[in-house]
Amino acid sequence: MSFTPQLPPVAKLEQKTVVDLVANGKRIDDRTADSYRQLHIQVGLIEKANGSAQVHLGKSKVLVGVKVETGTPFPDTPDEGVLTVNAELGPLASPLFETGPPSEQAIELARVIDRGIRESKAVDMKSLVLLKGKKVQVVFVDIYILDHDGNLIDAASIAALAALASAKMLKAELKGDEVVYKPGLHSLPLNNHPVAVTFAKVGKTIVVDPVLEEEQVMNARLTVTIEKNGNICAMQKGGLSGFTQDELKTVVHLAVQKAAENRAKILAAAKG
Amino acid sequence: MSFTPQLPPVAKLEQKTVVDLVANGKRIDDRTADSYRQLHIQVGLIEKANGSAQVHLGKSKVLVGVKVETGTPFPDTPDEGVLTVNAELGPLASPLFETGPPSEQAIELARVIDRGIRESKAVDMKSLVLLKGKKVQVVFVDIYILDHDGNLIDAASIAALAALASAKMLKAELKGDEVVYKPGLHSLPLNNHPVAVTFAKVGKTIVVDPVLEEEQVMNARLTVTIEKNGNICAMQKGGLSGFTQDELKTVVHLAVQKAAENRAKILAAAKG
Amino acid sequence: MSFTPQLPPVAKLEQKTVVDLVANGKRIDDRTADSYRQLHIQVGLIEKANGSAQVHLGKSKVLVGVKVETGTPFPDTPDEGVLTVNAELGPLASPLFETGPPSEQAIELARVIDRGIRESKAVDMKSLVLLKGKKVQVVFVDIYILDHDGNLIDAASIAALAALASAKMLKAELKGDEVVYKPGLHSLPLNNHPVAVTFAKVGKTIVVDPVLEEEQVMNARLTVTIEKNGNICAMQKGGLSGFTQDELKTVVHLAVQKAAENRAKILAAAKG
Amino acid sequence: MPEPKQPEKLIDDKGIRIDGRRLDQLRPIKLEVGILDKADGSAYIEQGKNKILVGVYGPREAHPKHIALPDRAVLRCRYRMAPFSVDERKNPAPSRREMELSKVIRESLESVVLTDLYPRTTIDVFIEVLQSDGGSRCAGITAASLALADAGIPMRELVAACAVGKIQGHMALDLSDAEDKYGEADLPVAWVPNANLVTLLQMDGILTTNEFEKGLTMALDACKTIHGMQQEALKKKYLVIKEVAEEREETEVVA
Amino acid sequence: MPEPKQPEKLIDDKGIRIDGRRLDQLRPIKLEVGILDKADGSAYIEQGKNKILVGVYGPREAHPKHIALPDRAVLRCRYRMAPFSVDERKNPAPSRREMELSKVIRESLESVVLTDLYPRTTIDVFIEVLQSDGGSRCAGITAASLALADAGIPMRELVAACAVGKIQGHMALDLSDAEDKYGEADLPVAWVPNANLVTLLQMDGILTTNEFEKGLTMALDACKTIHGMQQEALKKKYLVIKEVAEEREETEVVA
Amino acid sequence: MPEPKQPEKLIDDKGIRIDGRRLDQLRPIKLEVGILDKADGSAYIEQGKNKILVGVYGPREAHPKHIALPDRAVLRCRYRMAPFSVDERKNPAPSRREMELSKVIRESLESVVLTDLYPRTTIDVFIEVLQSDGGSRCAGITAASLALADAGIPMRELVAACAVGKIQGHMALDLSDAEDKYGEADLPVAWVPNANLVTLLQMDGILTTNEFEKGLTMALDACKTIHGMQQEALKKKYLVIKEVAEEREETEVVA
Repeated sequence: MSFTPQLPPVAKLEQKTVVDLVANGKRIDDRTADSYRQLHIQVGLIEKANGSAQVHLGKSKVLVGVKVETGTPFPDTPDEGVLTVNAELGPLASPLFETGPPSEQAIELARVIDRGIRESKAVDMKSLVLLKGKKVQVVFVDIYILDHDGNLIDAASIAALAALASAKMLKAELKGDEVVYKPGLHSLPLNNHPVAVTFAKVGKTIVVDPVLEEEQVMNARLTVTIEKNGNICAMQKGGLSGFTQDELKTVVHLAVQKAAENRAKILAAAKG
Repeated sequence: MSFTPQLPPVAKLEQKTVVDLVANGKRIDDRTADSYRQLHIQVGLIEKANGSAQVHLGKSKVLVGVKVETGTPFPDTPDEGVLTVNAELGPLASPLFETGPPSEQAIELARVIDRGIRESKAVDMKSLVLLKGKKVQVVFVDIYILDHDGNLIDAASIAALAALASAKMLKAELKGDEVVYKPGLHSLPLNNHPVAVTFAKVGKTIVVDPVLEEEQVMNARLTVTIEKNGNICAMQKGGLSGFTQDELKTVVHLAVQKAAENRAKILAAAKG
Repeated sequence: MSFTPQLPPVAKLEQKTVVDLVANGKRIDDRTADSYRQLHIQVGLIEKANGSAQVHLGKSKVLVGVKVETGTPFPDTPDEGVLTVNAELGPLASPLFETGPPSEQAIELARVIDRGIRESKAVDMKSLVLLKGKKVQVVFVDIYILDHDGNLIDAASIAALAALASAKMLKAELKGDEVVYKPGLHSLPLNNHPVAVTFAKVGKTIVVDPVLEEEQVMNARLTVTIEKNGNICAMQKGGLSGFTQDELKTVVHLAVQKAAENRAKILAAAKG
Repeated sequence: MPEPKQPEKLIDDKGIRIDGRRLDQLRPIKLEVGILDKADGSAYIEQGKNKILVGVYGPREAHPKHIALPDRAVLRCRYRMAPFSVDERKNPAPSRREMELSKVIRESLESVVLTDLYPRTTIDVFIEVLQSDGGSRCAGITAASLALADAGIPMRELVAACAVGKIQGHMALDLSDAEDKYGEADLPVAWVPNANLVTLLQMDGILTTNEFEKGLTMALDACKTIHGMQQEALKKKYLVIKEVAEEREETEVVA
Repeated sequence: MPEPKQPEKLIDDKGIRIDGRRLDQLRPIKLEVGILDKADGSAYIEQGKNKILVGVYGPREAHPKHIALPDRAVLRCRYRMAPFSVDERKNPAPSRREMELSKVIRESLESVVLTDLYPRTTIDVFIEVLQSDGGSRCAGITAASLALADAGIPMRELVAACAVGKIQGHMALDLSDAEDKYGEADLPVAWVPNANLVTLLQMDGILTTNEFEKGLTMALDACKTIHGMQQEALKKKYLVIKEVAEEREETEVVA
Repeated sequence: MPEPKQPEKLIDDKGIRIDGRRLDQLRPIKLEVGILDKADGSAYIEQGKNKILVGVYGPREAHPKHIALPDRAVLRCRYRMAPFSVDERKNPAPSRREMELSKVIRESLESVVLTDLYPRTTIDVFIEVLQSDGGSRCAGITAASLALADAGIPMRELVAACAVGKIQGHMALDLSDAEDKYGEADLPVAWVPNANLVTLLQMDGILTTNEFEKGLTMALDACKTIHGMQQEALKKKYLVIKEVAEEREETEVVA
């Protein structure tokens, strides 16, 4: 059951400061409304994963690992591989997070990232089939939040794409019943590059890439995921209030632009 | 672990009223001790289920859906299909119900309905085998409680039988490894028609089809499930006290009569 | 998440008594520091298990049942059977134990016993294979604590070895796809006899086989499991403090001696 | 049950969809208010083959207590699919999809409920999808608004919801199961008309920004229509009650 | 372990059952009281191959607190089968069957325990089936009564329990595993003799109403016998304690 | 990813191990302190291919309250492996191994933390194994000590930890993954140097008592070395902070 979350007590004065700043075209960390925090992407940190990327978005830190393993396809898609996105919002990353099974926030995060990858057909699922209906390759995208200072969706989206784009895998084949691996590393077959761009409505103003303090006072949140051709491939509104029709139009166009900027950085980092 | 339930606070005066009425051969809703509330049965509401029935028993409302799917038999019964009865006593139906995994009350309800169907051999389990020991048809009976005003067992039993008796299924066959369906709808193979009849002991008097207010003051509860030949196929006593030997004899004979009355209504409704 | 346990309130005076006694070379139940409580082993109590043993170690009581069933090997050990050790520290045995999924104490207990059996290669895992990579025999060792008066690890270790050493099983073979059993009972193939010996450090003194009162005041605990040739095959330190290097050396040598004494008793009991 | 087969075309040469609708046409909608006895408020919606029941309890004491908020009621929401509501039986254990939808549905309702009137309590919304046919989250929101109103919970206004999608390259209103499955995009929207706030917005599939804008307009127009139906349904319920009240002395009514 | 094979006949030409019993004969029963050290009360029963241990704790502070009742003790009951208690190893996770039996066993005991003497506390009954052989719920109730008495919990009287069943067309007392499995019906009964109340009654299989009546009488007769054994077992325990008390100064006794 | 193949030999003719180390040689160790923003204290360790992050929160109010202790802080510890930290993806659900290690790691730290200064609070240690390469529990303890110190939690001294093992018949320090897997024994040790207390000790495999004694000495020597590195790492962190403090006015620092 989902219920209204208990936000940590933030002093009214502090809340007012954040809102007033945004109302005056400023932000608590001196950015403009439409600019991201500093973005740092490092790939390949986890040698045991097929792909990995650590992303610092300001003080938010996310690590994503990609593993490719052999498994069984879903009965209704016998000629496709399997993609699984999982997120851990563990208590290491924030006093707001608790131990235990994935919270609704973790599930939402994972599903939004999943939708962006899946709907843009980023991973070439057909090429992951070893034996139709019986054996396919399963791509696990595991999102590990290390430090939560706001906008985890974009940090995770960026890290997931960087990890996928830099992933290397052995070519698997079936010999009789057994999976054998051929020598030589190949890239994971990637056809698209979805990038999530998240906005927060603070007071009446919309800012991109909200920092934690802004998330704690925002009225609503919107994530727009843009694929490489500039089309929308996923959206998710969050938060207790909403957006006007005009706001949505503006935001979608800004998302296209911001996604392109971040995509260039991601692909550059993934190439090393 | 099972523990003494916490009943909602019912005013002593109200409790006394219910008990006094019953002691004087009357009931809170003007019925006689041996009569049921108004029974309304509607089948086929859920087109996506093979069978379904919604039952109103007074203000109690239960919806049962029957689905037939392909699965694996149990290792110790390779030449039989599988029957699974599941009940959801969700928080929609009563302030007494909570979210979370099935309560002991939900489990008891499902198991009593299951026992009636299974022990009377109502569903022809042999006819559900596609390939002995490997592939069989699985009959899911899902009980959904919508409104709890007492005597959920009988309402669920009636709805389950109506859903089974009105269920239509495609004929499945194995072609090599794959299940194929032949055109044309058939009835689910049904050999028997078990009907549960539930009694409550209020004070020293026994009433059939207890309403919620009676359940909240009853000393004990007894369900007797009768199959089509008038034999008992399941029994379940509930509640904190018990019944005398003589009471049990009386009740069993009354159950035979009441089951026959309700069975006629169920089969009529199932035929549409 | 593991957290500092809440010990039941033991009167300071009582705690002091236990510590003072040990400091003076005495113990609350009149034993010497290096002696076990009375050990009673009974095998074969559970006819439905392949092997079973009930152990009384003073007032601590443990029942272990061994079952051999057919199952699937782990993918990375296709040519070995499976060994599974499970422990139940249920609320029957102590007011300190609760209902619910296994506590960290139960998991630690099971894993320490498992390690002793596994690392000493006690069960001949190769001989349990019916069809490489597909079907093997699975040995379940289920530890049931009945009464907790301290040193459950040793009581469980003794019971597990006695149950394994006295276990009888039918010879299984594959006929086509099916498992068939040949007539005649055989012993479970056992190559080694690991025995755990547990010490508690009370004040500055180390005692073997701590009773509950000693466990409640001990600084630290050490289990040393010794296999039949006098080598160590498992160790586990517990408790909030630790041991000096010299203490560890002393304790390990004492463990070799005590394990040999207990092993003789176990094997005698297992033979009946 | 075996799934229905993929239709050859989702739109025919005359621009008509497989169920006979035009691109901008809603499926038939039926709304009923106050149909449960025990719940404090309830509503039922049929939209296409969707059959959804919503029950509301509250404001009532928060349980467990630690979820209570000092300055407002906690809104709780559970979206749940009956095992028999879909072609292949759904496992009764809550799925990740159900958990996500419970959250976004709750967030679509939060801004209209006057929660600050009932601090330290909960208002519980249980959405039971008895049969699902595409757009169930939107239909659930439409019914949940009615159930909240039926429970007498003070609200700024009703929330209406409807999805729009893309099939065979065209934006189309209120996708059915088959259109959702074989179409190119789905865009569920919830709208609070007077505040002019979109309080639920999700999307999956591929849309150009133009298609998004067009689709959003179609969805909001449909929400307006649905909002009218919601008000009718509430009136009908209260008319019935009024009549009954004149016959009997109490205002209680059997749905 | 592979299951034993189905016997050719459950009753031979002389009316004798596979384990040598007549139709109205109980299996051998062994009762022991006070055999656990930590539990406040305990008892052990063997009935056929059933081996069941029951421990009782309480009255003690309710934990978690919210389950406490203001006017009586909460009775809690857990029926549990050891993984090795049955032919095929039982998964240690609680099964639906165990949950149902915990409930009906609790309900069979509720009316004899004077719970109103201990408001806000719990009385916990843990029934551990170490080996199961048909009729384990009844044997569990028989032992649980003794364990409650051993814990010094005030009770109106002891509850005795026994199942009756139908095999090869005849009503037979106290079915064993094979009889239960290959027979036609099973009817477990718990009885409070002085109050003359049947507090547990379940049935599965097919019985005519006449067979039910006959079976019920057989079961109650057996309960009477078992009730006598229970009283003997309690006396024996207290005799032992008395002797020990005369030898030592304390009344504590090692089982 | 497919697992690496078993090496032909773990030690070559010159006594050199597969990664080029001598038997008594540690893998390269890198320690960083204070690298997380939200945690009250944090540390990062690389030891061979182990990459482990530790965050500490507290002392803070105990939640849930009933775990609080009246006379000391409750130390809580969670050892967790990321799904991508091992060759074959680890299921995110907590494993029995993780639960056991959480316990023994907590017990290795309990005696150095001055918990009696903070009654009724918790001090939480979260150990996240991002990549695992043999000896991760010891590396986790080494880093956890630093993270506790970084959080400003008063401690008697730092705990250092290192495993020793047996490969091809020789005792060898600080086993890597392959050595652990194909070797004969593994003996993880945590040491509190000044108190001279071994606070973590586990063993699996086969060791003679002589081998155990030799191995223990090797492990404690290595712990001494690691203890030195820990103190260096702390100094470095505080030097950086000092410099920063001179530049800015606050002492806060971005890792």
